[in-house]
Amino acid sequence: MASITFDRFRENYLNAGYTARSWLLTLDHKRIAVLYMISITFFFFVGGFAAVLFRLELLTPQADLVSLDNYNRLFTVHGIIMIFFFLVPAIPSVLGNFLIPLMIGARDLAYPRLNLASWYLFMIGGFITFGAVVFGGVDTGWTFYTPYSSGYTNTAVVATIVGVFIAGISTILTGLNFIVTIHKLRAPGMTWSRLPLFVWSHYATSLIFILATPVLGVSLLLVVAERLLGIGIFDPSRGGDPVLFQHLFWFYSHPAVYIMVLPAMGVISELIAAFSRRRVFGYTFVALASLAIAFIGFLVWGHHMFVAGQSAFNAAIFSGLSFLVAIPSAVKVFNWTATLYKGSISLDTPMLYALGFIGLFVIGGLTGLFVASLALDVHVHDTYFVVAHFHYIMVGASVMAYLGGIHYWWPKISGRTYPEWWGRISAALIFAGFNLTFFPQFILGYQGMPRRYATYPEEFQVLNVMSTAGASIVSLGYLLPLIYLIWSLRTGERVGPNPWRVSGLEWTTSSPPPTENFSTIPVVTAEAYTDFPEDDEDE
Amino acid sequence: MSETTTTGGAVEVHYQTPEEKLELNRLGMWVFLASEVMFFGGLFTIYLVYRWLYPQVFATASRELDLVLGTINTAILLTSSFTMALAVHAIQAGSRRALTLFLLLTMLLGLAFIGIKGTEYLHVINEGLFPNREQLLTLSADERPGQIFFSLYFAMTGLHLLHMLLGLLVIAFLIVQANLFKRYSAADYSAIENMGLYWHFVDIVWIFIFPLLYLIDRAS
Amino acid sequence: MNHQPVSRRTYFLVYLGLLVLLAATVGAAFLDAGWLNPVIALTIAVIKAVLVILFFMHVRASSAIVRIFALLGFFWLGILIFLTMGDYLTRIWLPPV
Amino acid sequence: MPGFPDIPGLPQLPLFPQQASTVAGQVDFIFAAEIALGLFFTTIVVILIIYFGIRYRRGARVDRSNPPDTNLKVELSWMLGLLVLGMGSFLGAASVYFNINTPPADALDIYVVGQQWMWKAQHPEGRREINELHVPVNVPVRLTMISQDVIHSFFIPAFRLKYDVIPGRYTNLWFEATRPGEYHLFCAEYCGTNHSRMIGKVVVMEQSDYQAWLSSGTAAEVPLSDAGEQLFSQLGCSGCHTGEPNATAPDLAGIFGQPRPLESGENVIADESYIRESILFPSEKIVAGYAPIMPTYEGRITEEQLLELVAYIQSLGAGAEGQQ
Repeated sequence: MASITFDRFRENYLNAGYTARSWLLTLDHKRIAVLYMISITFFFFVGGFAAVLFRLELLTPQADLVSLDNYNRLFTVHGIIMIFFFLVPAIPSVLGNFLIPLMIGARDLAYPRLNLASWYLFMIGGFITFGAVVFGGVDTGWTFYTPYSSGYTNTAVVATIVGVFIAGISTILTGLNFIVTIHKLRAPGMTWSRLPLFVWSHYATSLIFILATPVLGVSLLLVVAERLLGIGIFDPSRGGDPVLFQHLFWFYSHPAVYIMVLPAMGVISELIAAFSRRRVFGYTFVALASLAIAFIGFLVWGHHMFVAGQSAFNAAIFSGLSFLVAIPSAVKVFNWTATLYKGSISLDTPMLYALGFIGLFVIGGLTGLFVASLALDVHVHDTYFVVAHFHYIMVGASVMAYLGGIHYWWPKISGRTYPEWWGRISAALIFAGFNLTFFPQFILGYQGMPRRYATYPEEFQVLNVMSTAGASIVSLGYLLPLIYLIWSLRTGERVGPNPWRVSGLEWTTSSPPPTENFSTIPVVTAEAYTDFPEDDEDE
Repeated sequence: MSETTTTGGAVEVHYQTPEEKLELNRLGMWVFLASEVMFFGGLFTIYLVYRWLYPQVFATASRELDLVLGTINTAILLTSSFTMALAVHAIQAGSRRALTLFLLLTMLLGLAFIGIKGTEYLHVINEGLFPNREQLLTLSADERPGQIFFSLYFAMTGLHLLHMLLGLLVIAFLIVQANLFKRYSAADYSAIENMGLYWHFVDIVWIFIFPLLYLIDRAS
Repeated sequence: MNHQPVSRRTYFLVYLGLLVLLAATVGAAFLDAGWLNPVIALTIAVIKAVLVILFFMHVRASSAIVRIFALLGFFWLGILIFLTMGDYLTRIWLPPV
Repeated sequence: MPGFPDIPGLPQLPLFPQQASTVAGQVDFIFAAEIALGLFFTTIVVILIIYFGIRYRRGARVDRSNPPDTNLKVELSWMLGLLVLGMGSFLGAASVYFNINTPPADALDIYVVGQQWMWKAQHPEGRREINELHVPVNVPVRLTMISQDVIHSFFIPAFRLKYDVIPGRYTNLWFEATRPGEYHLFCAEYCGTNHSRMIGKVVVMEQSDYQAWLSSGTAAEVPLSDAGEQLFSQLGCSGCHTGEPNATAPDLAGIFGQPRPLESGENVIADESYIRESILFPSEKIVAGYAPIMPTYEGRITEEQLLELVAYIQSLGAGAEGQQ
């Protein structure tokens, strides 16, 4: 990495203040992003710890490590914490928060106070839910299906939902902030057709935030009302239809999958362009594909309900629409692959994560077609096949992208380099361990093992043991970056504005950036990904 | 416009002109309202499903509601929207006095709405029409879905009421700001305008709740 | 930019219109029009909402992007209602299997 | 839909569980076809990534001039190709799904009630069983299922079939077993503490064995319709539904499966769901010409008893008068 003389005492967002107050009351989007990073890392390891425990339990067919009730609580903790408090906010609230103003040439988000309020809401919601699921114990699964959640379980459902609801408000406000920022605060010359693809995908994600989240909010509120007030909207004994809850739940929760994967796709577009040193092939199509995914993603929720008592006719419509959503996703994969053609490819850690992302996303996406196929889904629905499928998308793809992004922008965020060798090791460990964990689950699912089973027939044991073995590798892979990234804060080499020598406004300002981002607001004259500094490696 | 942040640095140079600030905040509010549409929209969807499944029971249950109170309340809310529009109009002309007057009127009308709503709730609850109440369970036992109607009645009007209460709090805050701290002017009235948008939105929700809950089958 | 996009007179006329429509919707509810009753009630409600949005909420005088977001929520609500009702309306088409 | 070849010894293949129903082969065929499709795309992408990654690695002296920026024809052609493949898979899977959802008219009826945490099955001839389901081979069987509490899901992997069992409403699942043997029965929808213990077995028997099994029950296991007839008089239904022309309640003979004109002017088919609903919520759908005087039986009757009443009313419709 090129090292240039660098004034280490230069004012930046990190050394602008050292007091707790300067962090907890900050309005700087970069500091808020760092606050988010710390919080979601905490939640990630809480959710991961639950997963390790129940994977250990699944080593044997009997329930010998934890009781059946505790097993049910563990997978609920894992699902709720990972989805609402890690995956949904991970990339938007950390990388999006940090980078969107930098990428469009703005000084901050449109509403800095609202941004800070979002973080506080997230933390309040997070700790209410954390307390409820960890100390109280909730056993509904993250799906809260009625009438089990509303009338049968006697666990801490209400507190959990209150926490999720508050976190939901936080994500709505984040989405609102991003939308207004992207519309109104672009630097002169930063037209829509010049926006980095990362920003496009966050715009699409924000639309889902504001349009889908409230529906989840209101349906969860009704579950609370049913438990507390006896308002019985989904109660079958009064003529209510519990399946209606599933409609409303999936109206949020299917698009929520795209909340998790769209920002990841944005990160990957940046990484592929940066490490191929060329403009993304088919920029317009990749950008519009984000919007198409966000839109079509709203039309497919019924594919979670093919055997739930929905009309067969409606199920067929949902199935057909689900196949359509594969098209923009595949367009992205093909365009990324085509970007490599005639590129100048270097396999640094972020690129390894990006290529790993493509591999896992292709498998996750293609098995998505399996579960969208009506008759096939009748068999694999609610089995480990589905578990494997969505982990390939949500963990395989989203977490790979998140880590890839963290590594790529680490010099920008911290002003220092990370240890490259360890980075590559962790990327390889995660990729290998992940496949060992989840690939056997495809087979397990097709053989008929239902999900959320604490005990299982003995013939499923071999595959379960493989899966648990993989989980231990993947855990190690996730622990490594936590350690060496923190370590690099002291030992990493200080870097200049553009250590990767790539294109993009965020690389024109110093690392770490000053509080006001740019000394003067930049004027954009070039298309995205066309402004690579001269490559001096071939000389 | 500039704001000082507690991180020590000066950040804000978002707005070149007051007009741009108004437009930015206006957009933010509309994005928020789009989100609110979906929030109430979930309830309206549930309503439509059950009305389709149980048309008879919904018609019977709807006749239990007090149409006179409902109509008066609708008129009050429409009037409050009118005064709220005038409040925004006033500050657009820079008149803080007229603004205060119209905001106070709006608050008064909002409180009247809540008062009437409260008596209506008391009436409905005393009739035993709150879900899970003994009367509703026994009186119309063979019309259990009637409980769903009243569940929806309380959920929809309750969430609406909650939005009104929140709105009233913010209006009170705005009145204090305008009079004690001399905030808002013809060039800087985003907060008032957005409050207006919110209030009109709450009005629109009621415009749909009213016929759906009170006017199902009054003819027979 | 004109800071007062709508005049007081217009506000008042819209307000009067809303009250007239309120009277109309209550009156129409007492006519026995069968399946037309809910249609009339909802049509009047939509007209009232549009009046409020266009005039009280100044959408008639607003920028394109504000108009788009004013429509967006309702459009998405349409998706939710359409595909959810699609289930309930077609459950009788095939035996509920 | 061509069937997936029925390879002997297939159960040993780790990927495919036993095939024991008529749809199992079809589902496996779709699965295999989509695996082929998936492998095709994965291979292309992986090979291209590796090839480009090596050929265009940084420092390699290769021709990098004029990299293509965007190409409308390329984009449109892969979008169109995907659309065609996607719609092909959709139609294939949908046709099997509609088959799964349309039980043949002559199917054998068996009733299933799910509750936390067991499966209860009732055969029309009277046998009742818990966590087991005995069915004859090569005969279409139609399950009418309902839950007494939360949502469950009746899942038989060897048949490649499952359907949710919902409180408050009947759902159906039909299959034709092709191979005698014992197969797993799982609850696939999370239902609380003992969800993973809500399992059992489906026993597919030769038809003669099945008949023998049916008649080997205890004396208490009377046919469902007889049990229903008993309930019919016990609960006082027969007081009004007398079957006489001027009775205060409609004659129930021969109504099963027939359209019934309602007060509201609509017609409704008197199927299992309608009969259940009419017992629990009698005033919602009144048959034209009758007053809403029937009391509700909600809370006074179990799901199993409801099924007995349904079976009884169904047995009344067996005669030719049902066809009028």
